[in-house]
Amino acid sequence: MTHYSWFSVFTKALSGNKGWDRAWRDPEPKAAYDVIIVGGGGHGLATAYYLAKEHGITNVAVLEKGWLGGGNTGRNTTIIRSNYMIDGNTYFYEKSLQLWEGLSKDLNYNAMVSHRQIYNLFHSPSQKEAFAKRYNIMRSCGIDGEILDREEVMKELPYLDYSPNARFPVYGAAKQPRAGTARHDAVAWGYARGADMRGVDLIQNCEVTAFQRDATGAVVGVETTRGSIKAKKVGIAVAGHTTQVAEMAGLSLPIESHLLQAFVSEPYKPLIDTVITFGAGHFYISQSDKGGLVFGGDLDGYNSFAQRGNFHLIDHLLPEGKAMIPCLSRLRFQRTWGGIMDMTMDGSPIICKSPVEGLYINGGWCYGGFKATPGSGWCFAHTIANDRPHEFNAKLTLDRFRRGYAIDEKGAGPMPGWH
Amino acid sequence: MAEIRSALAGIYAPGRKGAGTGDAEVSIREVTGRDIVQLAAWPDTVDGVASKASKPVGTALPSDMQMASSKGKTTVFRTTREKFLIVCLLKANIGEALRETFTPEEAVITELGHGRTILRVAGPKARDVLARGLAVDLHPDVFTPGAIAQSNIHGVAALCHRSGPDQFDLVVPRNFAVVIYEWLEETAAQFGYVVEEAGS
Amino acid sequence: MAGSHRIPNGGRVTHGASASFTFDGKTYQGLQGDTLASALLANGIHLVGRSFKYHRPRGIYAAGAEEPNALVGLREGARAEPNALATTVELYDGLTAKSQNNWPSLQFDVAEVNNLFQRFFSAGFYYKTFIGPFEKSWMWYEHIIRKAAGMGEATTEPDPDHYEKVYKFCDVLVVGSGPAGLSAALAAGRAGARVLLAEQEPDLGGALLSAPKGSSSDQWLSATLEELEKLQNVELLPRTVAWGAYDHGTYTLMEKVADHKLQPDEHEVRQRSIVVQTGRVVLATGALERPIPFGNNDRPGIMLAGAARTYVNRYGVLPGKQAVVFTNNDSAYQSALDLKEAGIDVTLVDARKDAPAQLVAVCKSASIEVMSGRAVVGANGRMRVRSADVAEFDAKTGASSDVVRQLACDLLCVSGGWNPVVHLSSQRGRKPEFDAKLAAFLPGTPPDNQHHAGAMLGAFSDAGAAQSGFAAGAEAAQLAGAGEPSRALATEGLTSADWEKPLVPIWDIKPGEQVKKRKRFVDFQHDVGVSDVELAHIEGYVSVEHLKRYTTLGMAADQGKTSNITGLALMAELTGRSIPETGTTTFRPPYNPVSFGVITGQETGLHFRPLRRTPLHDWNLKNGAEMINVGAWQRAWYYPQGGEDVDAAYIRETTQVRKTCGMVDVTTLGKIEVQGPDAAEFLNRVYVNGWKLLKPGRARYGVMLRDDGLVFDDGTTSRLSDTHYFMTTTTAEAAAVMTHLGWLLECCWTDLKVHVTSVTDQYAGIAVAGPNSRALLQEVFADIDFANEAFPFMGVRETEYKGMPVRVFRISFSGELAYEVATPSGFGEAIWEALYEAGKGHGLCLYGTEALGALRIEKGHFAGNEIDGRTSLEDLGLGKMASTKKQFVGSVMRQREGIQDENRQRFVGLEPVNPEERLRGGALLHPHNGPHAGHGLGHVSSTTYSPALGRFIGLGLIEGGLERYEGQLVDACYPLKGWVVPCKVVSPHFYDPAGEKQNG
Amino acid sequence: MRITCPCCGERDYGEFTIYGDASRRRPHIEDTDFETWYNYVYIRPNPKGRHKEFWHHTRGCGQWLVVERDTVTHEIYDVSLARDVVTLPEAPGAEAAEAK
Ligand SMILES: Cc1cc2nc3c(=O)[nH]c(=O)nc-3n(C[C@H](O)[C@H](O)[C@H](O)COP(=O)(O)OP(=O)(O)OC[C@H]3O[C@@H](n4cnc5c(N)ncnc54)[C@H](O)[C@@H]3O)c2cc1C
Ligand SMILES: NC(=O)c1ccc[n+]([C@@H]2O[C@H](COP(=O)([O-])OP(=O)(O)OC[C@H]3O[C@@H](n4cnc5c(N)ncnc54)[C@H](O)[C@@H]3O)[C@@H](O)[C@H]2O)c1
Ligand SMILES: Cc1cc2nc3c(=O)[nH]c(=O)nc-3n(C[C@H](O)[C@H](O)[C@H](O)COP(=O)(O)O)c2cc1C
Ligand SMILES: [Zn+2]
Repeated sequence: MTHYSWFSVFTKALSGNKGWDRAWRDPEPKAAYDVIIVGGGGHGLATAYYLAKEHGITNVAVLEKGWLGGGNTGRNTTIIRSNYMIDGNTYFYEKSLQLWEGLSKDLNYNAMVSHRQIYNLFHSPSQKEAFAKRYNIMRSCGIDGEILDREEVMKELPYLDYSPNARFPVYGAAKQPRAGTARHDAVAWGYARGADMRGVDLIQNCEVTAFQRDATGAVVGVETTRGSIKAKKVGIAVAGHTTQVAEMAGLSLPIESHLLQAFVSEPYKPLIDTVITFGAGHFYISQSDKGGLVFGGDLDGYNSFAQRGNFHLIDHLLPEGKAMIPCLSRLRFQRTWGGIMDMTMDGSPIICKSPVEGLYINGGWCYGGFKATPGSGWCFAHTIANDRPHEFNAKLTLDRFRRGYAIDEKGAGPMPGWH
Repeated sequence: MAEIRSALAGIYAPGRKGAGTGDAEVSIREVTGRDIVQLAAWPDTVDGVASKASKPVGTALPSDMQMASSKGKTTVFRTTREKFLIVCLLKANIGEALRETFTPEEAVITELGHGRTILRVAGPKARDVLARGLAVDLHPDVFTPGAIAQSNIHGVAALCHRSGPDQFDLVVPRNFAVVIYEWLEETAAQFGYVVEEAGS
Repeated sequence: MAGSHRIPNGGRVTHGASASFTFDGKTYQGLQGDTLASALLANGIHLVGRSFKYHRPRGIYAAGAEEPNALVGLREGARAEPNALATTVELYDGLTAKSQNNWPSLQFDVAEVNNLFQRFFSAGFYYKTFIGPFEKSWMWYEHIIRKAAGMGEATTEPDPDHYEKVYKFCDVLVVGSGPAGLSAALAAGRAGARVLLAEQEPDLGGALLSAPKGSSSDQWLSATLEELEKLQNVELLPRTVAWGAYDHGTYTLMEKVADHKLQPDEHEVRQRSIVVQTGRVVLATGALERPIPFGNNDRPGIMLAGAARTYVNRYGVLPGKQAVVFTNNDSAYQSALDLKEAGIDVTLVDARKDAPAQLVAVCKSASIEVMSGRAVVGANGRMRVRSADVAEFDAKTGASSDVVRQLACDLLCVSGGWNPVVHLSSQRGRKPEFDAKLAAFLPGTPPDNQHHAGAMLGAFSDAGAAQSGFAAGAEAAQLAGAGEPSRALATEGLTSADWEKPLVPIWDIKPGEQVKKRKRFVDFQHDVGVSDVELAHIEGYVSVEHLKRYTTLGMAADQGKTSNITGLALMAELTGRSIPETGTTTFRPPYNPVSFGVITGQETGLHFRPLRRTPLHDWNLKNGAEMINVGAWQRAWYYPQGGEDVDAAYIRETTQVRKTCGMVDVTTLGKIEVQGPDAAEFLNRVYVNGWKLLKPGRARYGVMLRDDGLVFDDGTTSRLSDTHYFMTTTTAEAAAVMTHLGWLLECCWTDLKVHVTSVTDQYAGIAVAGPNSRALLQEVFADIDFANEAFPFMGVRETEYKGMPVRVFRISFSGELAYEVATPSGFGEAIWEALYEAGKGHGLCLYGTEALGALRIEKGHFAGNEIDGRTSLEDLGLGKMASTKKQFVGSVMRQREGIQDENRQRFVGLEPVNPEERLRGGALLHPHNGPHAGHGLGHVSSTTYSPALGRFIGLGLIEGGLERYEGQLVDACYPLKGWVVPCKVVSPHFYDPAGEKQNG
Repeated sequence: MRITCPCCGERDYGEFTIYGDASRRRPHIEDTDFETWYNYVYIRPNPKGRHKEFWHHTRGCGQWLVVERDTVTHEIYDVSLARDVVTLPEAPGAEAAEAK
């Protein structure tokens, strides 16, 4: 496998770019594996990568029903951050952010991890206090964070609406300097290449349709559109399809699938150097390295598996963009798309051993799972390899709902569409 | 009777405005002097209540939620299957009459007159103005005189009643009335419009 | 003359109506009816921009929305519009445009060095580089890369123009105004259906406008338009693109109302968003010509054959003097003939061995040399094509020979076939189907309410398109409930000539061994070439979706209108899969890019979201209140006196309330009438405490839980009669509570006879608090006996003041003797003024939300900061309030171990050890003297300076609550600013804990 | 998306608010069984296909609807007033009492 570097780019180019290896192989599925990961998104691929790298478990297959990275990994707005305040989330997301920091080097694949900061705008004194609490917790847990007043925000983000015309004037912002963005496709491909290099079989166009169970009820393999495959352990990381796949093992999960849209504008010269979230609505924006303004907002509002949004959301969202940054008015979006979100009843994820022997669950990422990709893979691999969670994911259990230990950052309660 | 302060008192400004100079194609007027009362029956009493109420109300109550019934200056909207909104002249004292007519086992009565503002938009371009904020088909063949729609207008939940061939009455929540009034003025400007003196 | 390359009196532009414009600072003349592109060509300008990655010189390639190259910066200052398509910008007098993505100039662009290194900058090279040497090295590289990327430059000024949205409804929406679309509208119009026709171009006619002026089709066109204009039931919308197809017949359109003017007229919007709800849709969106990749096929002067024909016939412009037309199909012969007719020298290169004999004969007689079995393998010239290298070509094997001829030219026209515009069908989730004969994707069975017609279906003759359009329109009208067309379609004047010979698909012209290797472009805008597709293939990015993302093919602003199909066909060839097996990527809205401004419409500035005003809003403003946003409301925050800031004001107001009395606007509290025979039972279920025994004329405080057993909301509810309660909620949760109650009644407890009605708008709410409040109210509302025994705490009384009904509640949020007055909104100001006037004798002050907050904190009342969706009854110290005699919403789930856990954070008061030291909301509580790490023991939720106590105080939540920490010291830490404030944990009831004041 | 309110007619879905799955029935207020409540509050069927859900016609008549909708195609099969279709649970113990 070619090591990626300027040198390899240069030498291969001289020979007409013909000598590159495949980024990953295209193997036929074997009859049995030690571990099968269902779902070839960022989380599934990262899990396989860390199983191989951290735990030496390489007889692993990742089964993907479509193409690698084609789920939410391929359609998210790529914001990475670790500004969570509820115990159970805080250190988990921070672990993930730390893994992001070294990811490109670790993978020898440029995931374009850009620590371009995030600004969470707030528009009232009480909103400020809520952000202060969150960011104080981060600081207290050793995570970077700052709080700015209006004048400071004016200096750093001069293009926001500070006019008397602003319906919700900017009062200040919380900022996480290490937050930023990463190139979503590269994350999937980098993990895929890294896992493949370590012997993991990545099998595309292979949909899992059922679980094989033994007499005790334990999961011992899967049925797929490419035949049945045995496995000692099966981990599922299928995001929007979590309930569908869990159902195959008879598990009902506290998750609903909802639709989230995202948008990209035409390419412009650098305008927005950072990530900004609007506090008087649900709009956030950053600019891709290519120049497109990548933005999004709230869920479309109803259960859906369609990957296709509706106009009402757009109609509601774009005014928020213009309210925050008036000069967006003459700029144009060129593409919209949707993803299927695995929304839990408290807005926080689940990484744990399931009640069914041999089956492990990674899901419930809501709209925050991209930033979790490295941490999620790392913790899920640990959980699968050791049959118990790492301290970082110890609280992200399934039984927290039953026991009354919800991890509810928003305080929205058991309404999955409201987180 | 004490004077009711209009929600628009601070900004209402009669006059000919907007594009052009001749006859305006849109007129806007606040309709004042109205009482609004909600009569809410129960699933098993609503039919009886509707027929019994026609006497104190002075007109038959509508059976259809998409069509108002009117007589003189009294108009009744059926806003849900069990609820009616009665709009009539203030002096009619309709709430009292209804409370005397019905026990709570039949229907309950709620005063809403101060909670709504009525704005009348009329003229050949009235429909074009409303089409810019109301996602309801106002074509005269579909939304015939008398028709009502409870919907969103420029982001505010409101009721739109076609009170004449080219005339629409908007019943809007009082605390958002200024928003709708400002929006009407802004939207009508392209056609040229007149704000008439408020009145009954 | 408007441009040196203008055909005298040629085209459909208005000769004589000239418009002057500037491009890169130089002034030129064009004509009304021109696009910016045609006006530039009329002035002999082909080079208009630089490409995205390699900064290659680029020209005008197409004549419509599919243009991949000619992106310019339009207008200046606050109206600057980056990435405008020169081919769709209508020329107006005074237009200013500039080229993009070059420095220092369009002619000499330093970054063109990238072009020299293009093989290093192949697809995905950045994934393999910029990785080290350090962990965050990318941060450094990114800075430079970002500057180089992007196209146009955005203004940072706010937009001076206005926009609006309009809702339209119809039976049949027709998209496209070519012969197919017009005929569809005609059929549906004649059938009496309500018809809307949307056409993105300013003129209706579609491909007919590209025919020579005076063609027989012109008569058909004018007769058809005349009839359509007369039909009352047909609305024609030129300059309107249908950009999105959504569920259940919703189509989104954008009309460019004033983009063809220097600026919009007074009261005119710039653009209009049209949301169409339609019964049926006829898509007649035509077909787009596709390029053929050959060496340097991106040079200025190279354009689509149909576009060249359009420039000649529609705009009366000569895009060159000497043309080579390179094709694999019959359609380009028409272009060749029309170019020739306009005086351009033409050589036609047909890749097919057996060129269509009749067309060849026509060409011969027009002195056009036709070379068949030949292909253009490369173009020469940098800023403008100079010549074309022609080689022998075998379409079957794709092999080409050495260059056999070099044809000098300044215009190189290309036609690789036609791609039906299937976007609006595919947006609905319908995968297009490959038609091998046309070598193109057709839309397939129309999804939901759609009908398809014309070139979109591969009907390439005018008459054929018209007929299919008419049939589609008639069917659509019928299915929408209209009748049959009153008359059949007349096609006189329209040609019905079909292709003589089928096209041979060509996706790439690979140069022969001896031929110079030059980049062959597939996606011009993103600089994606055949070699990039090959590289993606070698590296295993073989799924079309991986191909797209790895190479960025089709991801530019044109969304691959001219490039997608070629790219995937190339991948099919490389993988040995068929084209249908390879499949297309997903078509997504919008068809053309759409501005933020137009979608935003009027929801901008202060109208971004509706502003909710209390009945006292005007009065408050008139009397100098500083306002603050609270949800949709604006409330009086404080009433400054003599330049006071908020802190000075609230301390004064709070002090005054406790000393004499004060008055505050509390209209924003949610108010709900709960009426009906089962009202008591209903409240008993939704509140944790009991309600059945509450007597009419009395109020009670209540708390509601969510289904998960955590606190939802609280408020005071009064019983007005046996079957009538008046509920209040918090301002923040008013709507949520109303919704929740409605849901319980209509979806769960349908056996309860209760109606809930929001009356927040119906009543103004005025709170009067302070020791003098009794005397003041007694003076104003003389009919009520305000004596403590007669009107005790939690009592309710009704009266009238000068004919205005008033309801007085004796409740207190401040801990003072206090009352709340409710009156119908229209009397709100009058009652407020009466109290204000009378209050002068009682030391009444006005107070705002800041003082309101200070008072409640002193009293130890929790509010939104504490009820944040995560607190339980016990956390708030209300465990005992929950009735044990009944079940209520949340009563089962609140028993869970996690909700009852003793380690939960519970509500307490906090006193800084140093009374002068300010506590801050959002501070964390850590053990005194540390360690100050981790999530902490709790946090500070509300703080204020307490004038009554002469010190700063706070409320908070802490693990184990008072039981564990009462009297102990903790540190309130605010690491964001490095503040540490040691405090004592105390009871939250700082002020009058026994309640003597409020009850006395 | 368009929803046809039985009372107001066809409207844009932006006028409505979804309130979640309607296939589960709310347990009786007197029911104190933990499992019953846990399943009701936290577990929803989340089908890929036909889905019954509560919608509130928030910006219209304010009534509550039960909508049967496809979560893949968004096709709407049926809309009813919730009052007409929800059924009441039996009081706890009623079944047991009957069995005896
Ligand atoms: C519009 C949008 C914006 C977002 N923005 C952000 C953001 O800014 N920041 C952030 O942190 N997160 C964001 N997210 C969330 C984030 O994208 C996801 O949480 C994360 O990518 C999930 O990764 P995953 O690997 O779990 O899932 P996916 O990437 O969805 O992968 C799951 C894979 O499982 C496959 N699969 C499903 N069923 C089967 C089966 N039966 N057999 C085999 N394979 C199967 C799917 O095809 C899919 O490829 C956003 C999401 C969306 C949609
Ligand atoms: N000779 C050939 O081989 C050949 C090939 C292709 C097309 N044609 C010609 O094309 C014509 C076919 O007629 P037709 O009516 O099907 O197509 P057309 O090209 O005449 O008309 C399509 C129209 O739809 C408009 N349009 C496309 N998408 C739109 C959108 N989203 N919103 C608004 N407008 C949109 C285009 O601007 C265009 O005007 C015939 O005149 C035929 O001669 C000929
Ligand atoms: C961060 C990000 C940036 C994107 N930028 C572009 C872009 O510049 N151009 C483009 O056409 N699509 C862009 N896309 C969208 C993809 O084209 C595509 O719509 C998305 O991956 C979902 O896939 P689908 O539309 O094929 O379902 C971007 C997507 C993401 C997640
Ligand atoms: Zn309705």
